[in-house]
Amino acid sequence: MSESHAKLGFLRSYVFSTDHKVIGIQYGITALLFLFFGLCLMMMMRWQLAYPGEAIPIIGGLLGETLVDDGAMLPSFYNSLGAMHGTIMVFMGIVPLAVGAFGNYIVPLQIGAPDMAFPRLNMASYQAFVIGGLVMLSSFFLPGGAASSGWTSYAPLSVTATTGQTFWLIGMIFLIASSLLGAINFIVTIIHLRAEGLTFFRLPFFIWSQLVTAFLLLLAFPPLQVAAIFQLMDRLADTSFFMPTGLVSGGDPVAAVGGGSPLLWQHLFWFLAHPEVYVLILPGMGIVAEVIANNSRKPLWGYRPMVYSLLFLGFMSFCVWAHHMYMTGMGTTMSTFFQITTMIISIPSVIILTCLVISLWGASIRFPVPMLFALAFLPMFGIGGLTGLPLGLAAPDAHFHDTYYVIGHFHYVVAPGTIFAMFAGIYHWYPKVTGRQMNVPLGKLHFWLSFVFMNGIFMPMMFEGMAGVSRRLFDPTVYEIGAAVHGLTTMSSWSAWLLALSQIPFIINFFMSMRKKERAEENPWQATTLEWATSTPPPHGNFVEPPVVYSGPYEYSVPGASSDFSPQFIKQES
Amino acid sequence: MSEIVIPYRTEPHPLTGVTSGKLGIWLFLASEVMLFGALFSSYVLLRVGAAEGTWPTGVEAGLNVPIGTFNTLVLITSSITMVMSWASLKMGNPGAFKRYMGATIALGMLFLVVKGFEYSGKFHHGIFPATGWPGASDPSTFYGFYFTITGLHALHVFLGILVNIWLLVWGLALYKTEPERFAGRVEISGLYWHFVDLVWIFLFPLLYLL
Amino acid sequence: MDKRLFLVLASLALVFPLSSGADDGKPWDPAVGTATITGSVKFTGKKPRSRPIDMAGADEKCAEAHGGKRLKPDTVILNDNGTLRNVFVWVKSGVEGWSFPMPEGDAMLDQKGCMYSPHVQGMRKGQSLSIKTSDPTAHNVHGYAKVNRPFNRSQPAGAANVTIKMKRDEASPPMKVKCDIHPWMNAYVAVVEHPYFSVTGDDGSFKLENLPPGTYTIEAWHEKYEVMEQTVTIGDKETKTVEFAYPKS
Amino acid sequence: MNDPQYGWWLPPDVSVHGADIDFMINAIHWFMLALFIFWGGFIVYCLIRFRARPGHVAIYRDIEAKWNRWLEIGVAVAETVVLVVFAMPVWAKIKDDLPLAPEQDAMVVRVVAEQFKWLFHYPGRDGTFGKTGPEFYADDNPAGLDFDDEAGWDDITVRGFHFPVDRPVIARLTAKDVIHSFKIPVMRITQDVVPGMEITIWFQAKETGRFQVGCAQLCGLGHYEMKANLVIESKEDFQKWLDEEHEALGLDE
Repeated sequence: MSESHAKLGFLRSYVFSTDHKVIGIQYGITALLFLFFGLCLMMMMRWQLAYPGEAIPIIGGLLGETLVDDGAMLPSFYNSLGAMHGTIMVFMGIVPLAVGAFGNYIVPLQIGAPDMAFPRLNMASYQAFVIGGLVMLSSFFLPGGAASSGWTSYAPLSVTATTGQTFWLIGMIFLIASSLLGAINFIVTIIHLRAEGLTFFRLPFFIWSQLVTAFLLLLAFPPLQVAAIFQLMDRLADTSFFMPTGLVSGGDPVAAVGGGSPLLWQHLFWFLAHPEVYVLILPGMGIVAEVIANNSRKPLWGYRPMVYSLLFLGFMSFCVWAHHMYMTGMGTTMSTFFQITTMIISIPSVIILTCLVISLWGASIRFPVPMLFALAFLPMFGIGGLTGLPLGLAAPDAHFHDTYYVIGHFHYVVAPGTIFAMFAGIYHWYPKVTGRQMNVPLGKLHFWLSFVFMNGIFMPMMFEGMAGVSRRLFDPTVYEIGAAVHGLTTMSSWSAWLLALSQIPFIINFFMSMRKKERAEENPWQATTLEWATSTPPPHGNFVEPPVVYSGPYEYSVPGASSDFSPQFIKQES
Repeated sequence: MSEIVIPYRTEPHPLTGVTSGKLGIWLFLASEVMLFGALFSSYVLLRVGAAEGTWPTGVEAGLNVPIGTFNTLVLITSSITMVMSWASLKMGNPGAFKRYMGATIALGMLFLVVKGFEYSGKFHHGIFPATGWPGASDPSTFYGFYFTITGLHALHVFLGILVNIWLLVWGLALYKTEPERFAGRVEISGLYWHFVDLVWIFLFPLLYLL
Repeated sequence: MDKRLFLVLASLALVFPLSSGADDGKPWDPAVGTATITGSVKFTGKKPRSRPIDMAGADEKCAEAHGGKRLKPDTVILNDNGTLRNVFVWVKSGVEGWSFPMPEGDAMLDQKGCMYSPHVQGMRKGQSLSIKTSDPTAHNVHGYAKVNRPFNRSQPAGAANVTIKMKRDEASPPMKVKCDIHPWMNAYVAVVEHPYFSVTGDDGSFKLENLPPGTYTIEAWHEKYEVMEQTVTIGDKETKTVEFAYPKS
Repeated sequence: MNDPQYGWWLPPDVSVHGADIDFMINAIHWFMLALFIFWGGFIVYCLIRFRARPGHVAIYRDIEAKWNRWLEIGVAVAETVVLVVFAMPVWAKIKDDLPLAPEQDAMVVRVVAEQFKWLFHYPGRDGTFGKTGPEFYADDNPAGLDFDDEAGWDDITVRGFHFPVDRPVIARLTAKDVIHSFKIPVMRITQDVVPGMEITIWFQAKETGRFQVGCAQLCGLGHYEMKANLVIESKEDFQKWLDEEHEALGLDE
């Protein structure tokens, strides 16, 4: 089979491949590039925040005069950077990495399938993602710059914004289409293509997380699609879905008919964007569960409660969207309802985290690089989750709304949370994908530096937010409060740049390890799940013989077994 | 090279009782329900919030109920011919399939043509998506909704026609080798077609009658 | 909303052939330009009310420039002799076919004490508008051009001048300029093909000099009132007076 | 007037309702800290005690833990207590108990948000607001006053916010162009200002001082500059300020 694979041309093998593994790698590389690009945008913003009004070193001189003045950033450019950093990180970085890359590569392998259920749909999904990404990126070259109304694109600001916003919307429509196609594919694959004997409660937790994520994408994205279409109509056909009557801008009436509602956008947007938060975190939880089970050498504690919590979390995530909107003049009945649902949704997260932590009890814990990242995920996600508590209550939110506390909160969830989980996944499955092990000392260096600087970035933000500094300020020192805590801002910025430098060991490791002569073992982590049942890297079609599953996903340290792991695909003598 | 064989393409999965393609289209329709659901809820939200007397009924707004009814009948008929085309495939009669599928496509096109005349009539009277309800100090977004929702629906009809044309002209070759798989494809296209039909059945009273 | 792309394309399509035709005009011969139109803009109605601007509440640096004195908006300024200031008067039609020499230097717009100076001015097509800041606070100059390309540029305190080249006619109405940071700041800049324009000053008068003899449409524009037009025929070495009276009754 | 001190924790609180919010914020953070230390300690303990080493074998069967259930229930109970005992009543008081009764003697002020400054509109000497509406907005009329309405001619429209201490203030918030958010950190107030809606909030200060009003919702490129000076002053000083503003209108000219 491998010879016939070689006969495929370059285009069929790499550009128009329908093999889920190639598509997974394509997604992974593209998403990592976008993540890096998003990081670069953020570093420029951090310069302006730490040293407002000073020329940006090195690149300041290269940017056009509509972006910088004598090398110093202009507010419109700062707003573009903010909006595009958020959009790129969320929609073009983490989701494609967590779902597109890990989902595509690992899901069919872990369920023992030859490929995804619809390989060509899979390819179309990747292509739509690339088109959407390119449309987004091209908006940087427009005369008015890229979208600058925040990643939330609140109307009416976004409706009256420059052409970059139109590109943002068109890009979003492609990204949404990509996610929808991917979601259908994942659900059908997971339901239909499980190997013989792989019942639902023998599925690895990662598969469960991908299944719930796919449902969230499937049902939450269409309303955003609608919102994007409405906003495009508002911008291009002069309708006024989001434009109320009597708007005045720059002293002159805005040429809109009126009759619309700015809050309609927020409802449609957050109806997607809250489930989206779980889209960002659930695959991360799945990866962490895999890595922790594997390296603690014992079954996950409370697998079933975790699965039920996951399902409940998915369902509840559709009922909490308006907790982003407490300060829009919502009545007490509505806010009471959403405060209650928000408190309820915290319970399943607490259960999952508790189960992961208790899984460590009585274990025999190894500390390879992926485990370090997975372990760091627990307290980091813990901080992210706990700081959500005051934000979920309307009264404290009256102080925290749109401050750096919010920034700190959700970055703790997605940056040291999800991104650490992604790193854990990369280190864990790298030998599966390339057949080589990554270098351990470089990996540990990468981990410790990232761990320190991640906290160095986001912990100061908590205190800035506590002091009451608003987010999205081009120059927070304009305010007395911002000036008073400027030291924290500077510390955040330096941590951010050092964090970027800390990724150098990872980049070196990532590329150098591929060229290693020494091959990794077939099952280097001595894992139990199905992706290790086939050769490394897996051939086209994944399994020579369809695997059969005999046991649960995490049969580690079974008493009386010959080794401390009993793979799912090997029948145990009893 | 040996193509990898992905199971449950033609035979139903024991758990769900359907093929992968059919499960996929049902999921897709679920997301479409969310799409049109969001459109309808936005409509309701803005209509409820509109100032007294600024939200016209379809008739007040100049929508032609007889033409709308005619189009509804066209779509319902096309759903029937769609079923017939699938049934004739199942009964091993590709000739009848061709006739019924042709009729479905023609009816779909008729729907779009009628829709096109309705649009151009509106434009002719100076009514555009951005037109507010005349004379109101706080105009409503009725026409915005009318054009956006019916436009999106027409796009769905158009895509359905494209798929059907593909099935009729190019896809039929598969019938000779894998008749079951082809019938499955026709069924999937049919499910989508019925859904688009169903959306119109909600749209028509919402925009024209209420 | 987003008509910018469309506008740019449409104006390219429309203006390009027109303007290229106009540029082919014969070189200006100063010997022909002997006629003069003068006049003034009277104000006859009830004096409109206006309320002082409170700069100090938002930005003390703005207020300091005025020593705590409250300014009133520049919108309607009546002169003591019953005339109206800041009316832009220009020859709307009648001077086609010439190619006039360009003035040296840029048209200047200064930001001083969080007000624009001058409030209304004319400039030539193809000339650059140089926007200066003399204030110790940040400004953001936003040109709401409808024919030319709109611009939106920040100017922190002490920043270099922002220079915008105005490539197309935009005089009816003139381009509005606003500061996005201080909402009370606004100014108007008219871009004209030829040099025959004038802004009424503190005596309410205007003067259009060195015109060739001919028949002209003179337009007067004020930001708050209707546009007014008068046609005047003028002979060699003649001086004619044109009077406008606001508001139109 | 005291100089406000801003630091790493909550800014000074000069509002009447802020104490409840501050109490909640502090209590929740103590709760979070306790939980975090407990979990962190547990993780570190596990990592050391159950590290892989020769001769150490993981336990296959589920440990029978009941305390985790108690912990989860504890978290749920704590959240319920916070929600029912504090969050809802406090929020209801902030949102619903508008001091409309005449004996409460609330001061009403209209706040107009525009790109990129605030505008504060007081009723003036006659105590009544002039007629306003979006159709009146113009460059020389940022408050949207009907200049022909005599009731509005003595209204005070300023860019800085003054209000007296120990007296309820009702603010009616409107926006002209995009969504803004009215934020006074020292008053523990944030309220989005949505165009097309008039949103009413109320608050009362318990101390005097000079602070700032900010905008907390991205409203465009001048968002960061959308601030106003805030002066909370004694009733006498406030009256004096009103008189000065009245003079500055120059109505007698």
